[in-house]
Amino acid sequence: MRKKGKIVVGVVVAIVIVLLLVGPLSIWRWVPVLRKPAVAYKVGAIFAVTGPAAWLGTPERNTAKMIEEEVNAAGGINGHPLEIIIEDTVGDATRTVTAAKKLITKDQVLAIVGPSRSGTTMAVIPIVEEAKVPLISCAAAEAIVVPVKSWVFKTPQKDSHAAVRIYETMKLQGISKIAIITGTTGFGDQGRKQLKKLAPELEIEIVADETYGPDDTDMTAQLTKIKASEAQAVVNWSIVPGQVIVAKNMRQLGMKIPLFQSHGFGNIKYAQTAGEAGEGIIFPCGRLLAVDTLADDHPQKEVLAKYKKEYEAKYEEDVSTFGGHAWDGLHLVIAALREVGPDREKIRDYIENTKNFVGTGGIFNFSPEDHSGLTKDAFEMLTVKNEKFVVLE
Amino acid sequence: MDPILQIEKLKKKFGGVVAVDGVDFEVNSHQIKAIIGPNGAGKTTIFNLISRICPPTSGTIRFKQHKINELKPYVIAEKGISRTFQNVQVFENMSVLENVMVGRHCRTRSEIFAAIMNLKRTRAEEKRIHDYSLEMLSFVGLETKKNEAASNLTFQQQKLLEFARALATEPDLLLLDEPAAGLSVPEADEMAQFVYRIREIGITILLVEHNMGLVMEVSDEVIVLDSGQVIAEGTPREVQNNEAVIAVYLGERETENANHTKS
Amino acid sequence: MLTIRNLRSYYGRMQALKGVSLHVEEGEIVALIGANGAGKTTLLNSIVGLVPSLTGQILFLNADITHQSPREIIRMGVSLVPEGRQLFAPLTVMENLTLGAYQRYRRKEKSKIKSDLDTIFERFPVLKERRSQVAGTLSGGEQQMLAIGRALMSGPKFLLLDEPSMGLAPLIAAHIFQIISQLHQQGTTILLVEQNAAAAFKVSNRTYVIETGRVVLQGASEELLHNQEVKRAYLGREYKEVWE
Amino acid sequence: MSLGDQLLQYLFTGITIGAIYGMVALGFNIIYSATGIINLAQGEFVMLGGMMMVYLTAIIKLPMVVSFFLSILIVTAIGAAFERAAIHPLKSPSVITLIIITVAASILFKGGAMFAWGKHTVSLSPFSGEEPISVLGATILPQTLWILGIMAATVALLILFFGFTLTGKAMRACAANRTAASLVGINVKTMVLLSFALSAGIGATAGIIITPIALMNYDRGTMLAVKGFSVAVLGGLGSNVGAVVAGFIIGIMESLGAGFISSGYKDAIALVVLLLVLFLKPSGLLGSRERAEFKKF
Amino acid sequence: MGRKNILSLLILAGVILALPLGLGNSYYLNVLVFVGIYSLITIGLSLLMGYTGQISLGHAAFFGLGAYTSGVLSTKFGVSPWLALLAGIFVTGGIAFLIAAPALKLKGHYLAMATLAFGYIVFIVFNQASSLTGGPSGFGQIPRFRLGNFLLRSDVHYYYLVWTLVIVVLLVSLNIIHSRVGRALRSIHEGELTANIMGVNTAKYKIQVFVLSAVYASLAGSLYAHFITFLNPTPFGFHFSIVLVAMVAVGGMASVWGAMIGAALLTILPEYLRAFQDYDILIYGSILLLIMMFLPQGLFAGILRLIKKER
Repeated sequence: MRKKGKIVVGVVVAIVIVLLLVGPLSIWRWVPVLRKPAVAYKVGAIFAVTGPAAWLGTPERNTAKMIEEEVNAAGGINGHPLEIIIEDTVGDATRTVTAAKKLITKDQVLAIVGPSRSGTTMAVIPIVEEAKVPLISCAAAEAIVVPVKSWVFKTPQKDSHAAVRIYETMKLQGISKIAIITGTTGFGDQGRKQLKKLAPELEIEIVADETYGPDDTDMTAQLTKIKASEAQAVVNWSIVPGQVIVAKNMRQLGMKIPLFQSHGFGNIKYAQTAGEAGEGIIFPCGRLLAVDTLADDHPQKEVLAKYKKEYEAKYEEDVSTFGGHAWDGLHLVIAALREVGPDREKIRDYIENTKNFVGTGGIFNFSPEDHSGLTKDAFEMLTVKNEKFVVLE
Repeated sequence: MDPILQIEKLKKKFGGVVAVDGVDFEVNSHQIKAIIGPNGAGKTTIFNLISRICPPTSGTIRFKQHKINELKPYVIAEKGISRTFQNVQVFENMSVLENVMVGRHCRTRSEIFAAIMNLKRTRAEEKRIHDYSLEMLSFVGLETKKNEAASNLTFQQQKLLEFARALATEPDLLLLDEPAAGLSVPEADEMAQFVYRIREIGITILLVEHNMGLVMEVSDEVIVLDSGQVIAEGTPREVQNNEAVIAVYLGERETENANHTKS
Repeated sequence: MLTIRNLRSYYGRMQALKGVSLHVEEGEIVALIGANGAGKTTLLNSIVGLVPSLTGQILFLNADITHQSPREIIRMGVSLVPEGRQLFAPLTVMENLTLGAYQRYRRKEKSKIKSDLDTIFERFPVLKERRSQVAGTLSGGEQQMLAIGRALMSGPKFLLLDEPSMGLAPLIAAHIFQIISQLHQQGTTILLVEQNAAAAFKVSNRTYVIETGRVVLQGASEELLHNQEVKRAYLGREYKEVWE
Repeated sequence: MSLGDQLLQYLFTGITIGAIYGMVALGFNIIYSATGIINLAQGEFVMLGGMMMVYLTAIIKLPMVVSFFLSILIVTAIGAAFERAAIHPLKSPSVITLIIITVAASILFKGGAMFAWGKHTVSLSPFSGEEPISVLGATILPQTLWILGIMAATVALLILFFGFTLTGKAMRACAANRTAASLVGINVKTMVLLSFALSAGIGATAGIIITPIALMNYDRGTMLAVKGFSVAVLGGLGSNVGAVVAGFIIGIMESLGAGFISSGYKDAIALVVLLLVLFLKPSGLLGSRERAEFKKF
Repeated sequence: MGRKNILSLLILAGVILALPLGLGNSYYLNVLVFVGIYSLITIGLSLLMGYTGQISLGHAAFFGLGAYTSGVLSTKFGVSPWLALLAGIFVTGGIAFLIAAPALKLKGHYLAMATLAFGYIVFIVFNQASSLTGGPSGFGQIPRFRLGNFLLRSDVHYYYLVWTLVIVVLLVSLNIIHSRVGRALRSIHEGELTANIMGVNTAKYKIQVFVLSAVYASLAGSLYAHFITFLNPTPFGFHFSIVLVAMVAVGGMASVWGAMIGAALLTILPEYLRAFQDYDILIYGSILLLIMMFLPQGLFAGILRLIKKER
């Protein structure tokens, strides 16, 4: 009896698998009924919803869903419903490439927002360039838009701007010798390159250069080395949770020198997780996280306050700059669709010529030479006070 | 006659247990020699030392005048020693014929690149392996089972398969580890016939066996082992009349020390 | 006490028992002799439930235990001293003994266990001496004593011994047989598997001779000791002629 | 900081990391000795322990001590349920089958944790404050002392359990000789269940005590499993003392490597040493080669 | 090689030729390109694990070594992609040879650990040797293959290229399996010691098959590099090594066909599961678990057995 049962289960599993196998290859293709009505404007979104960068992709995904509902509730774009097709990259380059190809050739999307991470963005660039589909990345690395690629844009502020703002702040504080510690991910690596490249220009000397892996649990060894150097400040550049551990480890070692973080610190959860050790961290960031301290007449105030309020009401969690990058990207595409309709080339042209677009990351002014659209003024230097972000005085 | 195998002062310790304790003996060409003794006397260990499953603690093993106790097992096979196993070690998930063809491995030489290109001479060699192996199978009477998985054979057939596989290596010396164990009386008789027939091809045989009928029937010489030491050596008749041997076998061991003789 | 009817069992592809029937009365010591591979060990393992594929019937104290698990069979008072001793080599002597009483600890028979342990230490003083030594480092004879001791710790009514003299020096083997006789005299029923036929005949009341999975001879041990057929089984076919 | 101070700090760091690895390795060992299985979902038990603790203290708001024991209990139950559902029904599975099954289980645990608690990295307040303790110019966190203390306690409890309780002895008996274990009436299958439950509990304990310094998120398990497996192998599979010693060795090597050679290559340095040990002494540092040889025959 | 295998190969070749006509959509072809690339690796792994019985948890490293050697040489040193592919095979094969000799003396879990550690070390080197590999950010603009003046650029081109190579590798592998060497490999799996005693130089063949499987993985890596045209270390980590072993185990180790089925299933399954959003990870894990619990010999053997039973 038992054996028979097992065979039955085996057969069922086999059948399910065969069905699954056949599914993507046939059902959608051969049964036209299942196809979505053509009238919808389709926009693709590729985020790292699961995998090691899931905490990055999730607010982006949430934001995308929120925008889709909002737009459709308001009657769509010029009468066309908006359909945002969200694909998960699992943070892996191979999966991202496949996802992008699916969106481009199967779903025939008009534009793509994402991916979330620098590495995965670099992997899809050749694809969108060849397929001529506008891509608005939510990843920060400067290499995405430098040199300019005709179909690729990005909404997060540039690495170099962040580095410059950090260095400028240091100079005001009279710091000239620093240590850098970066995570071994695409973001951390790009940041390290910018920091090292810009240091001589701004008369900053890097006296220690350390790294840590995305899964490391303790950085006191690296920090001990830094402590033994003559660094007057530490810059930690990463997006992985390790950046919190750096703060904690510095406190453990009794290092009193200031800790600067990158714009990858833009999630209040990090400040909360760091607890006491997080107090006094200085980092460049868009104004989203400090919206309460903005003057009422600040041009971004309205947009930021609205996004923050809606997001936090809908998802019952704190807003983060990452979701903001998706917000900016999607609204750029929506604005383009509203003006020029469903045409990939026209959408690209529209975005490239967008001026004074008020987003969460700053005021965007794109041009054929600049596909980032932001200046270093998009950054505000923030600091952590009582587990809250406030503008650095 | 030249000794084909010479064993001198062979000793093997497992942890604190001495399994083989200073054994000396020789096997002459074209002879059938049997090693007998109670369980745990060290018979199988001697086989394992000869085929280099484990290294001896001390002592030497010479085969055709060359020291072989530091060679790798496959080199020993190439030199001309093959064996069967007490608990049958066939390659269960391979076909009967393939089992024998593995035995032919050390007499052939097509390597991986030839295999990839599937050259003409490779195919020719493969055919020779196939034919030779089939011949060995028919020698043991298993040619009708050639495409069965080895695990589907009966115990006796598996033992015969081991014979065929060992013969396919063209050995000069064949070590048979309890060929009759687990067989019924008629099956054991058949086995004895095989042992004879193998000697007729010109292969020297060293045999470990519990079935005394078979031992006494086929062997030219018998060595009796007890607690890792040789207690008697001679023709079957001599050994049967040896007091020490009778003591060991029928259990009058208290008298054994007095009769520790070699005949 | 124990009745086996027409037992057949398979060991992989090989049929190890081909219809064995035998019985052991309470208070008896019965020997089972035969050549290697005759099926003696399989028979003992079948009794304690270690061989899963069985047909036929095993009755112990009139209860059918053919398809019971070893745990239940041990609980009923059967204990096996397995071939090759099968000690827990990395554990100490004391731990081996304690685990022998595993089932009884579960039943909370602490005081009884304690007194059994004392008895065992009396019988095997060397075990008491070496109680905190690791079992794997004992000598062969000591290991055998420990194996017997461990089996006795379950407080068996019926003891099965599988080749207790295997690989032992003659004097030590003799000592082991002495112990077996003592155990018998103190009222334990015993089924003994032995290769050393003479020794087996000496200690046992009755003997079964088993050959390739079948019982070929049985009778009082006294008689069998002088039976030529038995000698034949042990020293070879032509031995008969040589002997006479 | 003088070189001596640095060296001491590296040692402290190494001990902290090493204690974490050692705890994970202990879990590997318990299942391995009782069953011969390498449970690649071991890291997930650690993750579940940490996440469960954070959930119970931060969301349910139970007191620390209650949450501590409750988390261990729940994860222990999960470990037992996993054994019953996925390991128990198997009949003589191969090593590779078991590897894939435990990997599949770790995917499921990870997914479950993601749905239950989200994807954010969480932290736990240290058991007794965050003020670092200064020793001869180097510093150490009170939580590290907790980790070392609880690890010592765990090892001591394991020694007591395996050395002095009947069940512990029975588990060792199963590891030593399964046939003999069933011969004395031990239910081998129950012992397998117990070994999974026990190692889940130890994993959970490890997860709880490291969360205050290492943080925790749903994705942490795999890396911890890899490190724990390395440490268990280096120490010699099945040797608990070996696991603790090897944990410290790898931890200290990583921290010295990061301090004196290269922080990027620190893991590689530890792994190269592991490889060399394997190549030279295939049974690990404290594993017995002779016992391994005996097992083969 | 049996007639059955030749027939299967011919059918496979026919299906491969015909499939793009039916599919047309480059997304599906893209998925099939990956199926092909991964098949190359799993065929090698099936030789190593299924036939020879040696486990490896580090094959993603060989995949990566192939990809990086090919990518770096062609992008930074202007070597033709074809030559770079060859160079990749030599580099990877050489490294595999060096690691194989000591590693394959180990057995079971210790071998698993050694290969895992090796894979991890290679992964760290990809991350750290940034002057060559671009570090964690990786590098792009890897040139594509060229046939004479014809540039292979679309998914269809790569589909045919990759699958042609799959057929070649299949042919090579089947030739090995059905040779004296293949028999030796299987005898090692069945009983290494017995095989050695019967005259098989087991150490030599274990090393050979290990190197061969590494070379297949390297070939796959080069194809990957020149197809995606961008490389960073993430696809070559421990996780992918496990996925590869899972592919081989799910499909059925003891057959190269099973290994291909596994590669196909575990590549296509996640694509299908995209529809389930976050739940995909749970469904994926469950399917993996159920297959291994109820069809431990893999799908291929399981299905074959069912068919035979029906008869």
